[in-house]
Amino acid sequence: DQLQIRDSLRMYNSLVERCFNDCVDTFKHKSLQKQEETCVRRCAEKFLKHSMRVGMRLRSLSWAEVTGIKIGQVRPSCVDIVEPAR
Amino acid sequence: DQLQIRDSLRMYNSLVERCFNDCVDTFKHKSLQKQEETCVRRCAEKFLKHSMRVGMRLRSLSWAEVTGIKIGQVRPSCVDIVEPAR
Amino acid sequence: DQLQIRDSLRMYNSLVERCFNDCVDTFKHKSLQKQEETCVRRCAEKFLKHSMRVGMRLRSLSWAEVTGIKIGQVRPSCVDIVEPAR
Amino acid sequence: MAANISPSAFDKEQIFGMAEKEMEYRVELFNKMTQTCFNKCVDNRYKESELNMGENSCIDRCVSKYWHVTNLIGQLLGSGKPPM
Amino acid sequence: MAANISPSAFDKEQIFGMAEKEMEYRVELFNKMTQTCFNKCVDNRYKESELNMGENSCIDRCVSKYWHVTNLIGQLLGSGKPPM
Amino acid sequence: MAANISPSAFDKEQIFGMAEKEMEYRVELFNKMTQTCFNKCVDNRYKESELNMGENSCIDRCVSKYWHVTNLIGQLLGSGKPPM
Repeated sequence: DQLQIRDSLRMYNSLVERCFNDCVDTFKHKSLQKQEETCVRRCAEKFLKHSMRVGMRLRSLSWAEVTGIKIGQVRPSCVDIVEPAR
Repeated sequence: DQLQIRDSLRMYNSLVERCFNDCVDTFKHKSLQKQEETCVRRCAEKFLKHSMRVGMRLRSLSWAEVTGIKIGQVRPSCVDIVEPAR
Repeated sequence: DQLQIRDSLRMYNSLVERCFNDCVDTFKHKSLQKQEETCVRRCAEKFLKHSMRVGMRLRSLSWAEVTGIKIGQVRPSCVDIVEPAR
Repeated sequence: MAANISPSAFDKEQIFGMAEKEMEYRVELFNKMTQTCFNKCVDNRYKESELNMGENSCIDRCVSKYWHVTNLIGQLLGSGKPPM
Repeated sequence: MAANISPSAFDKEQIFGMAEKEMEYRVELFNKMTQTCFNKCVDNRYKESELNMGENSCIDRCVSKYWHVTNLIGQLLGSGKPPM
Repeated sequence: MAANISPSAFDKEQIFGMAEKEMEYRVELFNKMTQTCFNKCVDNRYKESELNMGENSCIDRCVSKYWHVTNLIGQLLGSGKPPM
């Protein structure tokens, strides 16, 4: 759960960085201009929709295969061992 | 305090990466050339001055507003709860 | 040891990101094309060889000098203090 | 199947640490995939806030290909020796 | 106001963890802002080690705009549901 | 030389934390150096999987120069005050 919070905050920071970089390029003014704000809104919404789509597609692929490297083979037995101990 | 150390070290690594990328481009020699060294010094000094200015400006803006998302609303009450318990 | 695992996994993720970025540019197909696969294999092998060479060269340089900043001066005495306590 | 093995506290900690590292790895994989496919597929002029059909199909293929590359490199790294 | 609530050890740990995460988030925000505004405002040919007047005013405006974008996206994410 | 000092548990934890941070720093230094020198020295069209002679000598010089820059900036940061 705390990992999730940290990752949300990290994603939030990346989103700000990306949309700022893509949408803000002039520094004649101190405050965000109207078209910059529109751009940022669209950028954030588009990225979130994209992120949800990636998550959806990724879940439909087999995680087992993704982690089909050595470290991945440790995990299934972990679950076997740890679960009953609770 | 330890978080501070880690973040200083992370900033240090980023500074090296940035100034190396901006100042070093030829690999005919094994050691740093005079004009590369001058460039690196200026880069580092300029970045540190910049970093201090950003910190100064950022402190003058309201942190409360910056963290005006849900997670931010947990913090004030944290302080209320945790402080007297010490 | 666990730090090592984490860093391996981080390196693994960076390697995937790099080789994907350098080798895959068209999205007309759902699966990896033959020449993309060849490119990815070479990219990964080349990066690993490179990484080993960097490690080798870096070990031949004095670490003491690399960490010749304030924090580095704490470590030698740490070893003096901690080692006998074991 | 391994349910009657009683691991020591040390083992448990190790296993938990391992699982945590792997979770971190997966989150990072997801983040890198998301960033990369956004760069490759989505027009960054942001003329609208919806993903259009071309972008959507590009994203699906990008995720699929990124996953293949992850597997391919995993196989290269995993053959005989641990990753890296 | 909530001073007479006695939180369990578990709660304390959770709260401490939360505060730590938020601190991490702030440090990362500061680092990203610093890197981004340096890229946008500072000439990377490094002809001198001082920031000139143009760079200084660009930095101030960049910090201000970056902060606005942070708030704007925070509002988008925070409306009703937690960030993300 | 400091072998007969018996540090409290708190000190040990601090020292351990410090050592861990420094290890993290070194790993990050290695990773950044590796990424940077790969970008500067290796042809990213990947016509073959071997590093050629030109790439190898570039890598050696790149590591050496990167290390010099690390030292140089370390000196700038370390003069009188802690890094940053």
